[in-house]
Amino acid sequence: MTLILNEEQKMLKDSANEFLAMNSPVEKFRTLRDENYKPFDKELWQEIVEMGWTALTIPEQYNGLDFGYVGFGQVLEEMGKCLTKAPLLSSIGLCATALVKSSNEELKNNWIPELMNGTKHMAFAQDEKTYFDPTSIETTASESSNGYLINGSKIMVIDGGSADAFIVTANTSDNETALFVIDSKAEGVTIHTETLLDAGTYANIHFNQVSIKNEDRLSDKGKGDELLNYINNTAAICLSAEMLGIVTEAFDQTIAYLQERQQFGKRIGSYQALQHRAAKLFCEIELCKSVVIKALQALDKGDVNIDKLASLAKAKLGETIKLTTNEAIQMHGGIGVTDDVNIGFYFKRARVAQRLFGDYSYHLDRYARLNAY
Amino acid sequence: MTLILNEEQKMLKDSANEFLAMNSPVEKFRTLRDENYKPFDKELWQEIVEMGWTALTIPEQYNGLDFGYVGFGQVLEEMGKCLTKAPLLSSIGLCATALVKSSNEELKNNWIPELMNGTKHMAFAQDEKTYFDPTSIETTASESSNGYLINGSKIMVIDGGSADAFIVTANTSDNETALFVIDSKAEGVTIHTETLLDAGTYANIHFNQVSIKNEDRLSDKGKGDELLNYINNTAAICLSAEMLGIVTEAFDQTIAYLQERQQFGKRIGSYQALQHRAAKLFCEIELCKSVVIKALQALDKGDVNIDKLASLAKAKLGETIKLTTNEAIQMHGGIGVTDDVNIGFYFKRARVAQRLFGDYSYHLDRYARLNAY
Amino acid sequence: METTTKTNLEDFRLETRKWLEENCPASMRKPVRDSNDFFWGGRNAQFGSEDQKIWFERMLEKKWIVPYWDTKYGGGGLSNEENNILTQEMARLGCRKPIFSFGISMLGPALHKFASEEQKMRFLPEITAGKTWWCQGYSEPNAGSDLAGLQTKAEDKGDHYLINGSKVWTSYADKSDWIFCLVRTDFEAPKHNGISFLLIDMASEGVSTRPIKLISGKSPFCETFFDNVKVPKENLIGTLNDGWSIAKYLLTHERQMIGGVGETDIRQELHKTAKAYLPLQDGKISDGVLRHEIAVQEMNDSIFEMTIQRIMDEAKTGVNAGALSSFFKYYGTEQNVSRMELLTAITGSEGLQWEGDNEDAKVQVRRLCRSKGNTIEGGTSEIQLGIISKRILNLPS
Amino acid sequence: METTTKTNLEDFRLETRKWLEENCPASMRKPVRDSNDFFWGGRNAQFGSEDQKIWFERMLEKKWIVPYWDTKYGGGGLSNEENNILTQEMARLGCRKPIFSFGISMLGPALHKFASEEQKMRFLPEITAGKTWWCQGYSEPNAGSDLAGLQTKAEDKGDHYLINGSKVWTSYADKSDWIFCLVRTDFEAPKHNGISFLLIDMASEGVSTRPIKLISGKSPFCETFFDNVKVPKENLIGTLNDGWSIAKYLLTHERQMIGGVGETDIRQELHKTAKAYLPLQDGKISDGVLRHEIAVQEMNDSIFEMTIQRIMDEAKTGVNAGALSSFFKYYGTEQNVSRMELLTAITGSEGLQWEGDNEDAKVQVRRLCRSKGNTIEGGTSEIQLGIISKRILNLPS
Repeated sequence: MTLILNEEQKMLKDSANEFLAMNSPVEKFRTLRDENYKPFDKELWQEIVEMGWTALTIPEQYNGLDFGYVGFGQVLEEMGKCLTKAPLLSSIGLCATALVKSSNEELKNNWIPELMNGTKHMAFAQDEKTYFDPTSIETTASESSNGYLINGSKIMVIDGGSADAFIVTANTSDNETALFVIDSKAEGVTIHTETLLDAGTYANIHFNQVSIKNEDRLSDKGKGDELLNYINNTAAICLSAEMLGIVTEAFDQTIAYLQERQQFGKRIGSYQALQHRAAKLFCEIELCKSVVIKALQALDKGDVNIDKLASLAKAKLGETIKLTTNEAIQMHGGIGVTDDVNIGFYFKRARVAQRLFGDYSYHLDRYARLNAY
Repeated sequence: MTLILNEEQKMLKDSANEFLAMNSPVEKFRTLRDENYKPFDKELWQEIVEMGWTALTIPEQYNGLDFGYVGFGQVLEEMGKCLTKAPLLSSIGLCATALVKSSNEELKNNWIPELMNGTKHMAFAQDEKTYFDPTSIETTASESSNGYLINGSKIMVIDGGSADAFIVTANTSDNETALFVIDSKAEGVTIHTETLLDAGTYANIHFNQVSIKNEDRLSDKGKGDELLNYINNTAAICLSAEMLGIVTEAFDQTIAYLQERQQFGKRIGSYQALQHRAAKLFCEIELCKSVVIKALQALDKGDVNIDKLASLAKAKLGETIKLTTNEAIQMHGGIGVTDDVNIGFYFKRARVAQRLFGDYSYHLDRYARLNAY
Repeated sequence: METTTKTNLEDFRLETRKWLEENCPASMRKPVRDSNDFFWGGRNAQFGSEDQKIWFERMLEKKWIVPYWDTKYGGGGLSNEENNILTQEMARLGCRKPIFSFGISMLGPALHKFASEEQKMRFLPEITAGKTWWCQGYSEPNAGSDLAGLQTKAEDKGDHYLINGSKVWTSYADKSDWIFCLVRTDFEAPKHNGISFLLIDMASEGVSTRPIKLISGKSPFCETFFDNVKVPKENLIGTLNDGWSIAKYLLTHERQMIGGVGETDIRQELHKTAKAYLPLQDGKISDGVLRHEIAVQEMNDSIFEMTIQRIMDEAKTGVNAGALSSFFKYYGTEQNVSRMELLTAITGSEGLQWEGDNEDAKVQVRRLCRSKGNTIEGGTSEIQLGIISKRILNLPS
Repeated sequence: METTTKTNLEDFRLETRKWLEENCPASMRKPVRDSNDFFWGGRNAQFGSEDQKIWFERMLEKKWIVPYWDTKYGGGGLSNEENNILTQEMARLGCRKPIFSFGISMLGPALHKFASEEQKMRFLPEITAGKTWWCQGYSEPNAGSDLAGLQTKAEDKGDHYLINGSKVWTSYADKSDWIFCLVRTDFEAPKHNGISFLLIDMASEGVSTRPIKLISGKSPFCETFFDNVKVPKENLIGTLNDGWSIAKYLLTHERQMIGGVGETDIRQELHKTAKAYLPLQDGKISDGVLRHEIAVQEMNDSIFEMTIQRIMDEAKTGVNAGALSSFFKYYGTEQNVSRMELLTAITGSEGLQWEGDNEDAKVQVRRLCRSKGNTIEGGTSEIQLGIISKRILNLPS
């Protein structure tokens, strides 16, 4: 398999690029932020649905486009460039993926069409601690007469403030990881949203004796860990694709600045120390491009190495996005630390993306563990 | 206490510098190497004794100069600059230090005068594995009728090929670390020397049922670990001083080369990328200077933080010596990898010095452990 | 300067300690949380608390607002040794500075070295009395690192200069009474030779300011505009067209201020924070990558502190540490930045909270953002590395 | 080039596989340990073993010494697809190359692109027959990275050029039959415009060589001296004074060769070596710092491999990957160097043995030393970063 896009994937990428340049330039991100951190623009979301992006990863049997994650990743990369806000990653990349992968046909039939047509969106609730540790779960699901009682708290739930339902990880009475679909308006659910560094809103959710039915259990007996691992691989890879967009855009803006900005009578891009640093960034970004497409392809073909590739991608992107956004600000100089220009937005989004679904050190350690050292 | 040399220490440093420039320039190192890796020059060693360097750290009660480790470190730093070979670190820095610190008056009286006047030299035998791990000892000292029987193997013994005796770490029957003085000609001792990357000879020593007397035990009951730890702190700090000499000399030679070498019609020191790298090296070396003098002072005043300072010094010097010698070769370009110039000697000596008494990762980990994290 | 015997100094220490213990209010011995805890002085001086007022006034009466300046300027006239003792004793008790003033830390040294006696008598007593809030006007929009490329012009109009142009990164310009400024007085000369050092009353007609918002949020920085501002000629400090000498002198001071200081608490707390936030295994931080990075940060932080001490000690023996201010500025700010990054990684999701109830988290995340400016302001890291390579290492141009 | 259908290609694969299995001696399928395991050809060709001779002669008969060159030059005339299949099948069986030849890898491409048909017919068949051992003469003492600053001069003497000067880093010059050289033919022109590309018989009167010793010990490198050497004019390749175009073309080839390849075994073995040498805890390398560094190295090694594949794939679709050879050269050699450093750290005292019985250790330590040259030869890392910044990123001069 070659590590390049095919014609259809290229066309999708180009159309996403054009669409977002028109409908969601970075200034849109600034506007949403200045409107008291508005989570996302509902009109834009509906247009995204019409572009078909919510159907890309959905198999044909659920009326999706079955276009695959490589294509989906191209869209996310372009959204990363524009810092576009929309529940595409959370509702489709995470929750629809989880639904498709599960064997609960009722939940699938109930939810997949609504997620695809964008009338509802779902959020994935797994984090409980300040650091990422998906398998150590304190939220409990105790069996009741006709289902489960859920108790516990989740944090960092992307797009959780406006979601219609959550997929929630919990520990069952027989100490097994299980995933449940819980309506956001169910009794006992309290949602508190927080604005993070990237001007995004994330939900902290408390479940107090929330009663759900047996049919709302998404994961089969004994299969919870596997499903959760699959979702987190998908999440890490899709987010890496978005991060690649952030990296390339921050880099391109910086190169453009180096080409035009004058200091001491010369364009600053002519200073050798900056040239070498830019060239080193270029090399790291070339590596990022490769690992992202490789990992996206692995999702599409069900590669057995998916665990390693997901960690490679997220670790490498985590390392490079930090380096790139720091260099971008430093090379912009004083203006780079003002709110007047956009480069700081990339730095801020980068720091949150680094943390989500495991940071650099989490994935580097996981990569080593997967290689048994 | 100020972090600078006093007048006497400055004078000692200057005189060491002058003496070595005259009697032990780097070409001398090349000659020794080309003479089939000759360990050291006995005439030079006798001159060193006459300079008083073997008496610097010895208290007055043993007829030493009681000048302290700060002064001793200045001599080692100057020797590092010239890559001088002599058993000063092994016999005085390690073994005489161990003797002075012990309470075995007989061994002290027997050995300290001979080590000081240079007629004999001693070597310290502790390493057993490829990595540094001084407290995990497989060499055994089993009690016999009138003393101990020593069995086991030691490696990486500095100046061990020509030493008259060894201080050896071993595990006693009651599973305690103890240090013994063993004559190199004792029955059951076999010595095999190896030449390492730095053209230095190091001994692998095998002890087969070597019988020693009770009086040859250097460490008191229950005090072996403490004494060993003290010696290794001293060793790490003294070697850091020597490494500082290597670092500063390699750096100075590189700066001189940057100032004179022409490429593309300009002196290469005018290229900004090299300037910035040189400036960064300068900063790291400034840090090295501070930690070395601080750690040497701590030896002299019996500072309670000596463990931390020893690890700080060896870790920082280990990091910086690697960076500096690599940059030195790279900045010298093609000629830097030929045997015709001397800069490669510094790189080679650096790699061995990095390993001795614990490398960068050993001491960084130890520093973290000492800080309880 | 009079020499003081050791006995006298010991007496001075005891007296000082006693006086501070009796006169410094308890609340003025608590660590400063932010700039609001400082008294800034000036025409419209406002005290944040009664204790702050008491403390300032007692120190003023004692002439210890600037204890080491000459008494004729309202200083305390203390010798170096005495001043060191006062500093040590204040640190021992944790006493806050009675006032935070760029007049003392930055303009003062320049006036001492370059101003006429008349000018000193005019401006220094106002500083020691806390009556003037000074800000600095060096950088200009688009000038960036090329400070000497400044374009704000001062035209000679006989008895006054006419100023037009603008300055950026002027801290607290919106609250200041006066600004010390670099202006261009000769457009023909090579760029370093046409600059002069001018003092401008911010109340002058034609001066206006606009606050600058940073990625960390609100900031004390302003843009300051000069639109046909008249400045009396006697406000020129030093020689006409030789203002660059004063600028260089002051920049050396500024670098030392930005590089070295003020983060001691975080330095010591890094691994403690890590242990509080991250899971442990056998008493070790189980995240091996972060543990490694923390150890490197703490290693370099603590050795950098030793290095400041060593170089200060050397300076006392007469070794010229001037060019080393670039090393302090470069290394200190790079360490600040990496420390904030590490703290953010350690505190995970909590360390990313921009809005909400967690005040500590909000302060921390803004400090992360603000730290990005440290390696830019006061001469970028690149400028400092250039200075080190040319002035210390003598590498060719 | 004839097009081949898929069925034909599948047949070709099977035939090739069969032929290789039947004709490649078992000892020629073992990994190459060092340069002595290669056959180098040339006037004084010496085979290291009977199997080596058999293997070379069978491949020669099959015209597979250079399978993708035209048959009129003694090549195999294979299409790209067929050649890829042959390469794959040889790799599958682990077959060694029948000959190691700079004539094939470096001079050949230059002759194909720049030489006259007459010159091609004269030199290429000698290469495909393994009869000429070629070395290259680019660098000069003191020239270093400034390759175009070369001073070896070729004076026009009517029917021949008279060569005086010297070259350095000429690999195997002491064993080679011919050298391809850059010489200065115009001292007045700008430096890039006075260089020509000349082929010189090493047996010519006035040619001498001196081996160069490296920090890693003996090396194939020599200095080569030209003292009034006469070279017939027909040995000039391409246009007089336009040799720099050929040099640039060849350098791109060389960079790709140095950067990417040959270390696969070590790449995969790094963490295995670490587990063999270092203590483990719960199955993890307990030295957390080294474990971190190993993971970073392996992460970048494996992603760099993906990147080579991606860029090759892109090149096949017509994307010009020319300038990217600098990226390959830079990144690949930096990875080599850091990998050797890491291996040295992992193997501790054993990894430092210079003399003694441990052959593996001795090879490893010399490779550490030799790797230091990787980021210098074939254009330093600094030169590559400069090319990336100018040609790819379009940063100004």
